[in-house]
Parts: sequence; structure tokens; C-alpha cells
Amino acid sequence: MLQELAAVDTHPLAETAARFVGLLPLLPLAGFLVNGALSLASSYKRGPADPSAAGAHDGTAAEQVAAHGSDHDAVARHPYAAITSVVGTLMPALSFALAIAIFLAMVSAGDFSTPYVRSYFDWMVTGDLQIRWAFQLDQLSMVMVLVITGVGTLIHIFSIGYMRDDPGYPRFFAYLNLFVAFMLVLVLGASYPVMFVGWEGVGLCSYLLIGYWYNVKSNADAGLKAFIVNRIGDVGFLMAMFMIFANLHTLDITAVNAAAPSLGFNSALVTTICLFLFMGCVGKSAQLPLYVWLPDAMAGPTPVSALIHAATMVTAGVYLIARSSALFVMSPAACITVAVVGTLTALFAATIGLKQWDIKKVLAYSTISQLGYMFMGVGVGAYAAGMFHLITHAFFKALLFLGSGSVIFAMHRAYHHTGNHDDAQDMRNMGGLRKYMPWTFALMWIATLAIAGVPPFSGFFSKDGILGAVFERAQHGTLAEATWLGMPGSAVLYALYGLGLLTALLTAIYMTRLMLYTFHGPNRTGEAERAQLREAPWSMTGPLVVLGVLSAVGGWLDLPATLPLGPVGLLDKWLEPVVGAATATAAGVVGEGVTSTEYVLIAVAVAIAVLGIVIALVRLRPAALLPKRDALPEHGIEKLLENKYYIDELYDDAIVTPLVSGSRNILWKGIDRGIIDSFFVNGSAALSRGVGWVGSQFQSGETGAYAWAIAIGALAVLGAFTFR
Amino acid sequence: MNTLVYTFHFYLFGLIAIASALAFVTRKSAVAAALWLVNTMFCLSALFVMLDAQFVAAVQVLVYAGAIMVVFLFVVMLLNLGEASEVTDIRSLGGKLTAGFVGLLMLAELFSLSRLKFPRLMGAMTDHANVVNPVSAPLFHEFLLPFEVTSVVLLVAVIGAVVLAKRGPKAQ
Amino acid sequence: MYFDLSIPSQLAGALLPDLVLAIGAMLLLLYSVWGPATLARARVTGILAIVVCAASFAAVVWVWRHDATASNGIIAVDAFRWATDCIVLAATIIASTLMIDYSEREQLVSAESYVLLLLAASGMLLLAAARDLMVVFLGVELMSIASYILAGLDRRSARGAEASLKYFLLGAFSACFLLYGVALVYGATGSTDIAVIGTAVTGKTFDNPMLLAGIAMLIIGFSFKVAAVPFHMWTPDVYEGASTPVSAFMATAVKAAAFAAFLRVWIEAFPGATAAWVHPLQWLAVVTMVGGNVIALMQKNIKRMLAYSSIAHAGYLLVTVVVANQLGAAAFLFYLVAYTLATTGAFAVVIALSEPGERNESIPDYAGLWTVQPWLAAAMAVFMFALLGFPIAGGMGFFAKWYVIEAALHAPQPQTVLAVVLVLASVISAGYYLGVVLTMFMKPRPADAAAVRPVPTGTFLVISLSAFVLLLFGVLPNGFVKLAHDSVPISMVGTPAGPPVTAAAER
Amino acid sequence: MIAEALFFSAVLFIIGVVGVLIRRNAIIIFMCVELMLTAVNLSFIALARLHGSATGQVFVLFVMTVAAAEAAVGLAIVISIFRHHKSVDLRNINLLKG
Amino acid sequence: MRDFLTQLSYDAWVLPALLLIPLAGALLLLVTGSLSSDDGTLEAAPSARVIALVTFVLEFVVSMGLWWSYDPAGARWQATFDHWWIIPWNARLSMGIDGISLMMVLLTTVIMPLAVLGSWTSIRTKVRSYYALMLVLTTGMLGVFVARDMLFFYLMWEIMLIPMYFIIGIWGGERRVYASIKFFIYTTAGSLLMLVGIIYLWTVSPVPAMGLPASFDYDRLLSIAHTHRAALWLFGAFFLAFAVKTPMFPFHTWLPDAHVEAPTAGSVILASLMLKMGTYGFLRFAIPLFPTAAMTPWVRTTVLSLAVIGIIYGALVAMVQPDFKKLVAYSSVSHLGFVVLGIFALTQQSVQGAMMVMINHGISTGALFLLIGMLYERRHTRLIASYGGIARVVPLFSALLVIVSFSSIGLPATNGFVGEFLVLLGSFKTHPFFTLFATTAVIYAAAYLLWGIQGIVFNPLDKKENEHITDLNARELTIMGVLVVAIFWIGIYPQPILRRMESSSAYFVHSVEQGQADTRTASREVR
Repeated sequence: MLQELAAVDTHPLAETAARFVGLLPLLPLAGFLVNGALSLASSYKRGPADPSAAGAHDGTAAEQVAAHGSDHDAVARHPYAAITSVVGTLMPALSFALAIAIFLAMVSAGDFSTPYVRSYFDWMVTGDLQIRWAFQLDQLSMVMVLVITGVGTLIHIFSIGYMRDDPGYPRFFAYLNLFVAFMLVLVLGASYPVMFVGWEGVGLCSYLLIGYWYNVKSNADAGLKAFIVNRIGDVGFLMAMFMIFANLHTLDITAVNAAAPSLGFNSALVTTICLFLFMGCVGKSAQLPLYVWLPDAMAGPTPVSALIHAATMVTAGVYLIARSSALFVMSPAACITVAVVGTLTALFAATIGLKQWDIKKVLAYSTISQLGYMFMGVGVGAYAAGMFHLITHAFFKALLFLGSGSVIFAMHRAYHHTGNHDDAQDMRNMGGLRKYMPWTFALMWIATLAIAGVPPFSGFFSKDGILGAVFERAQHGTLAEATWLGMPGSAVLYALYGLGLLTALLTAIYMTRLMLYTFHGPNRTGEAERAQLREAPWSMTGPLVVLGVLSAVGGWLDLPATLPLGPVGLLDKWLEPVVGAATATAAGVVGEGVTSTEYVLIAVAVAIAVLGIVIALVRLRPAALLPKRDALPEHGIEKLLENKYYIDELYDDAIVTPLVSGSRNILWKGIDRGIIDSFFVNGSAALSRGVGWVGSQFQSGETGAYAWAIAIGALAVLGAFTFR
Repeated sequence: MNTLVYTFHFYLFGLIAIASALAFVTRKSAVAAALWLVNTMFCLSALFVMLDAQFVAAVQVLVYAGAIMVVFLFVVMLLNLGEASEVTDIRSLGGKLTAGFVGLLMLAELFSLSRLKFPRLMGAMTDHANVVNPVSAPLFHEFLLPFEVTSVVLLVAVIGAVVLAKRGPKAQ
Repeated sequence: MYFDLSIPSQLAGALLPDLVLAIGAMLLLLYSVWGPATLARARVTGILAIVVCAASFAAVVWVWRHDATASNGIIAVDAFRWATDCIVLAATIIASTLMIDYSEREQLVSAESYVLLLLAASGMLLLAAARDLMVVFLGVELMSIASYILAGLDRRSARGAEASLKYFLLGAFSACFLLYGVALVYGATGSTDIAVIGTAVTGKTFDNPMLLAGIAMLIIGFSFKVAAVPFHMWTPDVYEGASTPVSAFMATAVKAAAFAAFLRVWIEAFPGATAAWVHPLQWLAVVTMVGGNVIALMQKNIKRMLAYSSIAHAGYLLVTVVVANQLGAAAFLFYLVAYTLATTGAFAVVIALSEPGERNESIPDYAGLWTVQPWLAAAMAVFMFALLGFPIAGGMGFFAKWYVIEAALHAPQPQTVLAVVLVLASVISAGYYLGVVLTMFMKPRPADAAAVRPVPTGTFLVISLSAFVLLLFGVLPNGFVKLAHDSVPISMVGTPAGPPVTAAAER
Repeated sequence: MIAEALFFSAVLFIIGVVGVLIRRNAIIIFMCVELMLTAVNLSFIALARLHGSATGQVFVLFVMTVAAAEAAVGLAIVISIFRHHKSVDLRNINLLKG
Repeated sequence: MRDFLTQLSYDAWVLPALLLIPLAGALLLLVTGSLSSDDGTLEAAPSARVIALVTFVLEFVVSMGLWWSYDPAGARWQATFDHWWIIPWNARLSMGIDGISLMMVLLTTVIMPLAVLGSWTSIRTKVRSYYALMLVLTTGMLGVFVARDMLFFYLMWEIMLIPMYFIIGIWGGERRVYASIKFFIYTTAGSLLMLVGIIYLWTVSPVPAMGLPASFDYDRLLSIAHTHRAALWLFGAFFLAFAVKTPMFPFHTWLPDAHVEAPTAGSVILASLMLKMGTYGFLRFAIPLFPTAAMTPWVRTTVLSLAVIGIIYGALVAMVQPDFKKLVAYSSVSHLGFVVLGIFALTQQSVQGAMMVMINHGISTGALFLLIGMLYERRHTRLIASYGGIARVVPLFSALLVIVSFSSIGLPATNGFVGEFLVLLGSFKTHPFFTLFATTAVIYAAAYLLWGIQGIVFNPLDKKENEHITDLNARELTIMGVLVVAIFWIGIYPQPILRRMESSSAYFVHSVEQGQADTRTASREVR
């Protein structure tokens, strides 16, 4: 399948490890196949030759079913756990190794401006449509590949411990491997349709993993919700592809980027295309108004939340916009829309994060909020800054999720041990865990400081990069000159900057709140359970440590010129061949050198972060908190926030319920059964029978009546001649 | 003068025929009705004569009035239907009116259709002395086949009368 | 072969098949009454009747094969007549065959019935030949009177007597209209000879009012005989009340002959007055197609259902009368073949399944027939599909409808609306034809259902041959199409029969 | 006088029709039919006179023959019915309907 | 391979052979035993299904040669066969395949053996007749796909109804009688008007000037120019027949009943093959014969609106079905809407896509019906509410159901995506707004199918009777294996199929545009 179809390739990467780019997704895919087969093989019981024969209930099958019991209660490890662990972890690891090799090859290949495209075979070729299975390697996709395989491998390792007692062990790894494969297809795809394969593929994996514990209905519901909301966004992606093809006659990313200027600067067409593309991003990256699936997605196992719903999949939207930067810079209106939506999402999610009690829900809203930041960045044309925040976010948010996973693991184990059925994820049931889980405690504080934007942790640099870019774009460049919904672009961007700062403040507050309630203050878990609380095994804590280091030092990847603590702007330079031109277009004339304004901005940002932490430390009293079952109901704005502004309820009542009941009562029972079937179809049959009945009533059996019929018929025939 | 007498008689017989026919359809007694019908037949045969069809007129009296109607009366008597015991033999007033209306309508249609614009009136068959010949010649030349067929029709009628009216096995 | 019809001996020659049949019938009458009235004798009479019919059939074929022609005269000597004769005689043979089995089952000793069948058939042959309104009238009467008697043949049956009475009273009533029509046409044209009328009725004399009244009266008279709505009401009662073989005979042969005369009169005598009669006939066709089918939907008794079905088919056939050209005649003949086979086949199945005293004749009685008599059920399904006009499974029935639609669309004034009504009416008819099929195949056999008796030989032959012919020519209708094509009246002038098909297409 | 004859004929024919419609006695209805036939005969005679040909008269002879045949068969049928129903009132004769 | 086939002179006999093999099989079934029920049970006639399977496998093997013998760059009609039939009407047994027919023929020969395997144990009474009917049905379906003579086409078109009528009516569910008669009358009503249209075409076909007789020859009829009025009426007649069969909204209500009541194999054949007759009819007959009528703006808009309404409507109604089979049935309305959209949008991609959807729907929906049939065989209910959580009991079944569902949803890299993507991509060029609405169906598709499978395989396993369901056996796995391979093969490498259909679809698009353009010029000249 990997036979070379491309002609002689003169690209600098052609003879390097990059030629094995196809193996990147194939390795995890192989892992999926092996684990999937193991999963099915371990639970498959062959059916009878004749299933319709009655009495197929044999006792053994029933016993085996009973032996499986509930997923959570089973203690025995899965029979194929060992081979699953090896295959499941090795495959992403090998991918990561290959990615490193390719990365090194790219570094040594030096500057090259055209991506390395490796084409395998035709996919859909008809008429002027030419879609091939082709992978594209350039600096942007390389960054993503490294993040995906790197963080992905760590999370796989974490999962070995986290999922060890789960009866569906191979299945979990199969899904996880499949996800990595699809995510790699997404970032490597050389054309939009191939990208779309990964785009929807990760959606599938997300669906499967959210509903991994499918025997609880709410989990399965959450998976369904995630997939459907994602699909709403996918409509936009598809429409964008159709419009691109209808106007540019190609869907290859390189060709589209090259031809983008022909669409006309700020034309309605390019704006529409970009907005449709962004619609896809809104779905996948959980932005307003399609963010609702992500909090529910926390129903999946925590490693899943870390990998898919924090580090990688949800950032695909950011990646897509960076990928299509050539299109977006053609439309300032679309860019500002992206930034506005991103900012509003960031603020909105942050406010909800303030009052959530479920530790994972807090992180979920935090993720939404941080994604908003990224869109703010790519929206204003600061693609490198957006990608930078994507990377650092992958580090610290993965760390936070895995850390919370550790906590939940410990809590769950404790509750399980005593047979308690309290909520293992509710912060009101935690408290004072630093005594029992010191490693987790320390590492999570690192991540918290990173996300809050406290220097020198990674989040500080990336977030500052974005806010700085927004401020800069507000001053000059195409966005500042454009108008958006009748408002001057620069005013909008200044407002966004302000909101961004506000969000940063809230971020610091809710993250500190999370840490306080979880690790500080008295323990609220319960007397008996307290004895069972302890640190997770090293297979789980190990990856945490690695991520902790990355969260702490990740900022050095792209130091701003204002803080030359090392090589400045590494990532900027690395991404220059891909997004440089677009960034430059968006930025307009760039003033050289470091200005004093920038130092002021940095100071403001740091001050805000610290302020937030202080507010939280001062205002919150972990000692006064009651366990969940004793908690009092909230009132006023707090109730509103705790219930997430009732957006889910609103969507349910305004869209889902009317749609379903309308479909059922109007379309199905009304139109389908009522009008078409009863009235027209059966109605015409009934009409025939009715007429027939009337006709047969005339057939009274009395000869006189028949004579009358003849006479009247004669009258009619004669009349027809008379009144011709 | 002659024409006037002719016309008078023509109308006379025609109107008597119609009156008798009306009486025929309205009499409750089957016997009375049959006799009124016989009267109509007689009048018609008179008209036949006046239309230069003396032979047919004779046959009309013989066959129709003489034979057919006698058979009718015979059956009426045989079945003992002579008395007007079945008073509801005729439809109610509504039925009669509707039937009359239908009849008038049909008549109107017929008249409006046959507005009696005739091509050219042919002369009468002048040879009054030989009334049979003009009928018999075509009967045995041109219409030989129909003539023979009538014999088969009569044969069928004979078989039918025998088959139907003979006392068969007891009715179930 | 040429006949000068003004010479009696040659006239007799031209009437060879008719004479064979009529004389045969009379000899048979002598045989049948010349001895004790026993079942065995009746049976022999029946077989002899079939022989007579076969002889007449042979005579028809013989004359046909010699391409007989004749001078203008009181009867026609043309292929249309021979084709109609063949259909009528075939239907008579089938009816006689069924009669033999039926009589034995019902213990009905009636040798005369075969004689009457043959005499009625003579009337029909006369109708097929008639080129004079006088002969038409006599043919109709001969056929009808014999049919009145046949309907009431079973003297034990009150229903038979009632059917006979109804048929007789209404038949005589409507014959008066026919006769009045003849009189008016005679008055308008001065002749009863169809050819003479044809030349007299041209566009010029078209506004002759008496002629119009005459045509109207003729339509009424013929409509009764062919059972067109609203002159149809006798049909279901008579078909239900009469013995089943007689019903089969009336549904096919009587209808065929009446239609043949109707068509010939219309094609030869009245093409000049098309504008006058086309709309009433169209309406008649529409009302008949729709009316027959919708009322049939409500029927429970299979014979009544078939009666209404025959009414609906009269509607389809009326379309060919509306078209009234050579193609219409060809379509008519082809349709008649398919219709006759399917209808007699269906009646044969009814005979095979009913119990003495004509019980077991309602459609629900056929439930689950497939499980006990699969082949009988399959044959019945074929007949139903044929009447529905469904391809392959219904065999020739489809091509019959096809031909009629083709005739309608290819007429000088295309009768597209009639074609559309025809197919829509066919859809309605699916409701009851399929009803029979689904009862036989999809309903379970009730536990108390009567055990099915073995099918008598004659009935079996009728069923299997009808189904076989229908199916065979439903796949490869070459022979019949060609025959119908060649059988249109030679004396007719008008459009060619269908689009020309050259020899090149017959590679 | 042709027109008058045709007029009488039509009126008699219609009276026959009306008779069929209003009577319920099978025999009387049959007689009405006979009246209609005779009415048509009058038309034939008149039209034969009009055309000066004897065809119409010949036709009348045939009609009479047929009428006789019909009468024979019809009355036989009536007798047969009477045996079953002891009545010739058509309202009593309706085993077959629908 | 092609040389080998040439040696056999494969092209000369393959099409009649394909039509005759099933008939021969049916005949064999009839002569080897009695039809009636007493000895017609599965136990009494175990050989019947074997005969049927062998026949279908033979049919499949014979038909596979077409895959290689068909030359995409070759003549428009290939493997042609021509033989006299009804000489007076100049109807001929004229057959041939182009790219469109080829795929439909192969789809038929692939699905039918699977349908037999799917009925293997579920049909227990009157087996002999059942398989005989399936064989006859196959002849009819293949006949439709290969006919180049309108009369022959019509006969084959109608003859399909009868076996299906009996299959639904005899072996179907509780309301089978109603469903079967509804199915029959509905489709007959549609196609009889087409009959009038065909006869009309025939009567106007002769060209006396050139000595050409009346003909049913498809290519000859293509060349007839109709007046606009006539073309509209004719198109209407053909459209109705195909719209009912497709089924397009609002002519679809026979479908849920027929699908639900039919036995598994019946549903599979209905969905996979018979519905394609309608869209095949559009591609082959309704549009090419009357391009001016079909492309009249208001006609086109109406049809496209109905297609898009069907797409969304079918999906929404599917979403609220309590019966999984009915859910799948309504999803067919939605999917076939895509096909019609693609065909009437008339671009190379959309037409190719429409044909892909036809194939894909055949595979995916067929697989769904087979799966639900397998489940029904075990639990005798199709209500979603009576299942739940059975993934734990029947993991393999559940995995397959999920895979097939996602293929039906149109997940990229499965077959479903390729078709829908091409349709929408192509349609956007000519009808962006219709495409926008049609695209939203990807949301509803996910909603109804995932909701359905969630109710069956996911959620708590809370019903006692579901705990003893057994997983698939080897036979069932074989069926599903074939289909799953097809799902991924077409999803990932559809090019062999697309290539074989490309020239035919290009010809279709081109000829219709040409026909449309010709009339435009003509009408301008008239003015």
C-alpha cells in the first residue's frame, strides 16, 4: 500500500526519515487492530448455527455473562492485559520516535518553504476533482505531530496504571491508539478531505471513548452529544470545502493556499469560506455556541479527557485555522469574528469554571476558556502565538487532567474499598489531599501557575504572546483598519484585549480555587476512607513528572523579544515558512524593536495573574466547605453559574425537544402517517371502496331499479347527443 | 276531402293508441292492462294500413293481438294473477311522477334530436292489389339469411319453453 | 376463394362454419332427446357438442386459410370475422367442457344445455359476420334468448330462475332501444346495410338529427349487451345466479360477440359521424372502467367479483371502439383472446373449488389454498395477474392492455386521457385481483376448511391450458400479435394498423 | 303523415319505457316491452313508407317473430319464477344483490 | 484476465447467462420437490437453500468477469447481446452494460448470495418457494439493469414486483398482508403511467423518411425530439414511476411498511437493490430521454426540493422511530434523496457521487438490515426499547453494528463518505443552497443512527432476556465480513469503481447538457 506513486521527488526531505511519514499514523493503527482483535477475541462467544431455534439459552453463557459483571466492580485483570499494554503503548511510542527522527531531519534540512508532500494513491479522482491519499509534512504539522505523539505516549503510559482493573482494557487501548492514528491523519493530511478523515475520525474516537463506560446511560448520552455537536461544526467544514472546490477547483492545501489571493481580499466569498471553516472549528474546539459537548465529555476516563479533550483533538480547530491562514488573512471580518468568538468563549467558560464542583468539569471549562485564547490568537493573525499556547496548553492541561486523574483514582480506590458510593470527582468530598498525594500536589501547582500566567511558567509566555498580539493588531494592520459589524476593527480588538485580561484574572481565581479545595484545608472524604488515600503508582506519576517539567520550561520554546532569557522566538522562526506570510499580512507594518508599551503589558498581565491568585487565597475558605451530600443549595448568580447559565437546558428546550417532538408529532404522525398515508394513500383506497360501496348499494337486487338505471343511462346518452 | 278524412282517421287511431297505452300502463289489473294493450295493437294495425303496409297490419292483428296477447292472458290466468290483489304492483306517486318526468325528458330529447327533417318523401307503393309481393320478394332474396335465422330463433324459443316450463325435480 | 353473396349456394358456402354449428346443434338436439335423460347421455351430448364446435372451428380455419373474400352483402367474409369466430368457438368449447364437469358435480341432467350453448354460439357467429343491422338484431336476439334460457337452466335453483328473469326482462327492454336505434338509422339513411350506411354517413349528412338519435339508441342497446356502466346492473346478478360454466360463457363469448358487432358497426358505418359519438363513448368507457373496478373492490363472492371485473374489461374494450380503426380492431381481438383465456380459467378454478350447490364460492373460502393446492392457486394467480394486465406473471394480459393503450395513443385523435384512465383503473383493479391472490397465498387455511376434491379432467385441462397459453404468449406473443395484426376487417378503410414494421426489423 | 306516425311511435315507445319503470309485475313489464317493440314497428312502417322501400316492413315481420319467441321464453321464465317464489312481484325476487 | 475472458468469448454470452442462471436455479428448485407447505419446511427440504446458494454463487462468479472485461475507455455499450423477440412490434431482447449498469449488476450479484445466507435459518416454511422467488427476482433485477430495449426493460421492471410481493406477504411480519399489497399497488400505480409513456414513445419512434420502423431501442428513442409539452408529460410519467420506487418524498410511505414487514432478506433486497431501480431509472431513462423537460428550471427546482426535503425529512422521521428497522427504512429515504440530488444537480462529481451512494447504500443499509435481522432471529423484537447494553453480551455483533452504522452515517474512510461527499461537492457547483440544506443531513444522520445503536448496544443492560443473547456464528460473520471489507475498500480506495463509471457518467452529463442546449437554440430560433 505504501508503494511509491509520486514521481521523482527533489524535496530536501525526500531521502530522509520523512519518507516514512505514512508510518506515523499506521503504527497506532496497527496497535488499534491488534488491541481491537484482542478485545473482541476475549469476549466473543460463538453463536449457535441456527439462532432462530428456540431454547438457545445455555447455562454456561449466562454464567459467563454474570462473571463479567459490572465493569467497575471487576477486580481481576484482563487476560490480555500484558500484551495490550505493550502493543498499545509501544505503537505511539514508536510513532513518537519516528516523529523525532523526522524532526531532526527537518532541522538538518534547514530552511525549506514548500511542504514535503507524499502521495500514496488515488482516493477520489473524477472530472476536475483530484483527491489523493497524500500526507504533507511541514513545520506546522511537525509541531502537531510531536505534541500528539509525545503527549499521547505519556498518556498511554499513564493509562496502564489508571485502567489496570478495567475489564475492557484492550478496548480502551484500541480506541486510544485509533485516536492517535486519526489525529495524525488530521494534521498530516495534504488536502482538506484527507484532513477531514482525521477530523471526523477523532470525533469517532471521542464518541467511543466518552461512552467507554457505556453501561451508564449518561456516559453514552455524552458521547452521542459530542459526536452530534461536532457534526454541526462539520457541516461548516464540508461547506467550506465545497466552496473552495467550486471556486478554486482544488482541495490540496498547498494549492488552496497558493490560490487564495485569487478569491479577492475581503470579498464576501472568502469571508463565507472562512466563516464556514471556523464553524467547523467551533464544533471541534468547543467554542460558543457549540461548546456544550465538552463538559459532558468528561464522562470518559480521565486519560481520555487529558489526551483528547485537552491536549490534542480540541485544538484541531486552532490547527485548521493556522493551516488555512492564507485564506483567513484574506478576510479581516472573518478573522475578527474568530477572535471575538474566542474571547467571548474564554470569558464565558471562565465564569462558569468559577462555580463548578466536579474537578474535571472545572478543568473542562478551563479548557474551553484556554481554547478561546488560542482562537483569539489565531484570529488576530498571530498564528505562532496561537500554536504556542496550543503547545503549552497541551503540557499543562494534560498535567492537570492526569493529576486530577490521580486524585480521582485515589478517591475512587478509597471509596471502593469501603463500599461508599459518594462522588469521587466532587471537590467538596476532597480537601487536604496534599498530605496523601504530595507529588500530585506539587505538580498540579506547577500547572496551575502555568495556566494562571505566572512567570516563568510556560503559560505566562504563551498567554502573554496572544494578548500582546491582540494589543498590537489593535494598533495597526489589516484588522485594525477593517470594520466589523459596523464597528472599527481596532476598537473591537482593544475590547478583546480587555476581556482577555479579565479572563486571565478569572483563570487565576478558579484554578487557585480548585487547588485550595482539593489539596488544602481539612479532608472531607470521610473517616474510613481517609486511611486508604495514597499516591498513585509510579507508572502514573511518572508521566506527570515529565509533563510538570514541560509545563515549567515550555515557555522557552518561544521567548518574546522583551524577555531574552534564551534564544528568542524559536517557534516563530520555525513556523515562519508556513504562517509567516499570513502573519505579516495581518500585522501590516511592524515597528521594529522593543517598545516600552510591551513591558507595561507584561507587567499588567503578571499583576493580574497574581491578583487572581491572591483574591482566591483571601476570599475562599476551604475549611468552611461541607461535603457534597451536606452542601446547601446556592442562590442568585452563584446558582446561575453552578448551573452553567442553564445553556444545556436552553438548548434542550429550544432546539432538541422541539425538533424531536416536531419530528414525531408533526412530521411522522402528522405528515407521514396522517396526511400522506391516511389521507392520500389509504384515503384514495378508501375513496375507491366508498364509491364501490355506494355503487353496490344501487345493486339492490330489484329488477325495477336496474331498469331505472338503464333509463337514466339512456337519458344521459341521449342527452349527450342532444346537448352536444 | 279524402286527405282530410285520412288525416282525421290517422290522428284518431294514433290518439286512441296512445290513450290505450296510457290506460295499459296505469291499470292495476293485469287482465285489464292486457286488454288495453290489445286495443293499442289494433289501433296500430290500423295505422299500418294507412301507411300502405296492409300485409304487416294483418300479421300484426294475427300474431300480436291474436297470438302473443292470448298467451299473455293465458299465463296471467294460469298463475291466477287476474285479480288486482297486488295493489302495490304500481310504484307510488313519487315513482310515477319521476318516471313520467324521465319519460318526458327522454321524449324531449328524442324530438329535439329527430327534428324530422326528412330528405324526400317517396311515393307510396302503388300496387294496392298486390300487398304481399313487395314484402315477400326481399324476404326470400335479399333477406333470406335473416329469414332462416328467425327459424332458429323460434327453435330456441321452443327448446327454452320446454326446458324451463316443464316440471323438473322439486325446487330446492 | 370468392363468394357472391347474392347466390344462395355461395351464401351458404360463406356461412360454412355457421351452418356446421347450427346443423350440428340441431342434430345434437335430436340425439339428446332421443332417449332417456341420464347423466351419461348428457355427458355424451357434451362431448359431441365439443366435437361440433371443433368441426366448426376447423371450418373457420379452413375458410380463413383460403383467404376467402366476398361481394358486398349481408354478411362479411373477412379475417376479423374468422378471428372473432375462433374466440367465440373456443369459449364455447371451454364452456361445454366445464359444463360437463359441473353437471356431474351438481347432478344436473340437462343435455339441452349443450344444444343451447351451440345455438347461442350460432347467434354469435352471425353477429361476428353481420354486415346488416337486421342480421345484427337477429344475431343479438338469437344469442340472448339462448342465454336467457341457459341462465335459468338449473330448474332447482331459485337463483338461477331469478337470474334468468332479470336477464330476460332487462335484455328485452334494452333490445327495444337497439331496435329503435336500427329504425332511426334506417330512417336516416334508407338502408340497414352497414356499407350503405357508411357511405351515407359522411360529413355532409352528419347533421341529420334522426341519425344522431339512432346512433345514441344503438349505443344504449350495445352498451347493455356488453355490460357497460350504467347498463351493467344485470351482470353481477346473472353471473352469480347462473351456473358457473354459463357465467363463464356469458362473460366471454357473449361479450366477445356483442363487442365484435359493436366494433364492426362502428368502424364501418359511423366513422363519418365520429365527432358526434366520440365524447359519449369516451365517457361511457371511463365510467365503465372506473365503476366496474370500484364496485368489484367490495365483492366477497368470487363470481360477482368476476362479473364486475368483466364490466371493467368491457370498459377497456370500449376504448378500442372509441378508437374505431384497424389498430383498434387488432387490439380488440388480441385483448379478447387474453381476456377470454383468463376469465374462463378463473371460472374453471371456481368450478374446481366450489362444492355441490355452488357453495364455497366466497373469496375468504380460498384462504390458504396454496398450502393444499399449490398449482391450482398458482394458476388462479396467473389468471388474476392476467386480468390485472401484469407482465410475465399475467402473460398475455399485459400485452393485451399494451395493445389497447397503443391503439388509444396511435389513433388519429390520440385518446391519451383514456389511456391514462385505463391504467389508473387497472391500479384500482389491483385491489381486488391481488385480494384473491393474497387470500390464497398469505392467509392461513382455516381448520374447518372443506377438503379440496380432485380437479375433474376437463376442468383441469381448461385451467392448465389457459394458464399455459397465457404464460407462453406472455413471453413470446409473436404469433398472436401477428394474427391480430392481420385480422382487421379487410373492408375497412383508414389508418394502417400500427406503425409500419418493415422486413428489416425482422432480421 | 310520416311525421305524425313517428311522433306516435316515439310517444308509445316512451309510454312503454315509463311502464317498465313504474310497474313491478314481471308480466306487465314484459307487456310494456311488447308495447315498445310495437312502437318501433310503427316507426319502421312509417320510414318504409318514407323511403318507399319494403325493407322496413320486412324488418317488422322479423321483429314480430322475435317478439313471439321472446314471449314464449319469457312466459316460461315467469312460470319458472312463480314456481320458486309464488309471486311475480319483482320486489320479492331479490336473492341476488350487492 | 481479460485475455482469458476473450478466449471464452465471455462478452457474447454473459448477460443472457446472468439472466438465465437464476431461472434455471428456480426451475431446479421446482422440479426437485413439492411447493406446498406440508413438506416445505426447512427440515424437510434442506437442499433448497443449498441449491439457491450454489446458484447465486455461480451467478456471482460469472458476473465477476464483467469487472475485468469492462473497458472504461471502450465503447459506450459493452457485452452487448441482441436477439429478436416480438417481431411485429420490433421489440428485441437487447442488452448491454455501461459503467452504471456494470456496478448495479455486480452489486446485485454480490448482495444476493448474502441475502440467501441471511435467510439461511430464519426462513423455515415453504423454503423451496422462497428461494425460487428470490431467484426469479434476481433475473428481474438484472434484466432492468442490462435492458436496452424499453419493452424488455418494462417487463423486467414489473416482474420484480411479484416475487417481492410474495416474499413480503408470505414470509413477512404481522402486518405483512397490508404491507405487501401497499407495496404492490403503490409501485404499480407509479409504473403504469410510465407504461403509457413508453407506448407513446414507441408510436412516435418511426422515421418514415429514413425507412426506420417503430422501435423500442433505447438509443433510437434517445434521438427523438419531443415538443416541450409532450416532453414534460412524458417526463412526468417516467418521473412518477421512478420517484415511487426511489422513493422520493412524498411517495415514500410504502417503504417503511414494506421494509418493516419483509423478512430480513426481503428488506435487504428492497433496500440494497430495488430502491436503486428508481434512481437508475432517472439516470438511464427519465433524464436522458427528456433532457429538456428534466432540466426545465421549475421541474429541476421541484425535483431538487423534493430530494432535499426527502433528505432532511427522512432523517428527522427516522430519528423518532421506536422500531430500528423502521428507522433504517426512513434513513433510506434520506440517503436516496442524496442520489436524486446528485443526479439532478448534473455535474460530473455529483453524478458519480450519486452512483457511489447507490452502491454504498446497498452495502451499508443491506448490512444494517442483515444485522437487525440477526438480532430479531434471537430476540424476536425490533423495538429499540427492548434492548440496551447488549454490547457486553454480543461484542462482535455490537462492533459490527457500530462499524456499519458509521459507514451509513458517512464517516470518512468508510464508503458512505465517498458517495455523499461527491454528491454534495458536485451539487454545490450548480445548486449551492440546496446543497447547504442537504449537508445538514450529516447531523441528523448521526443523530438517528447513533441514538438507535445507543439504545441497542449501549446503555445499561437492564433487561433479563437480553442477557442470554448469543453472539454471531460463523455464517453470520461471513456475511458481515464481506460487507465490512466492502465498506472499507470503497471508503479508502474507491478509484477502481469510480474509474469504471467515469466515462458513462460523463456521457450522461454531457448528453443531457447537450440536449438542453439544443432545445434552447431551437426555441430561440423559433422566436
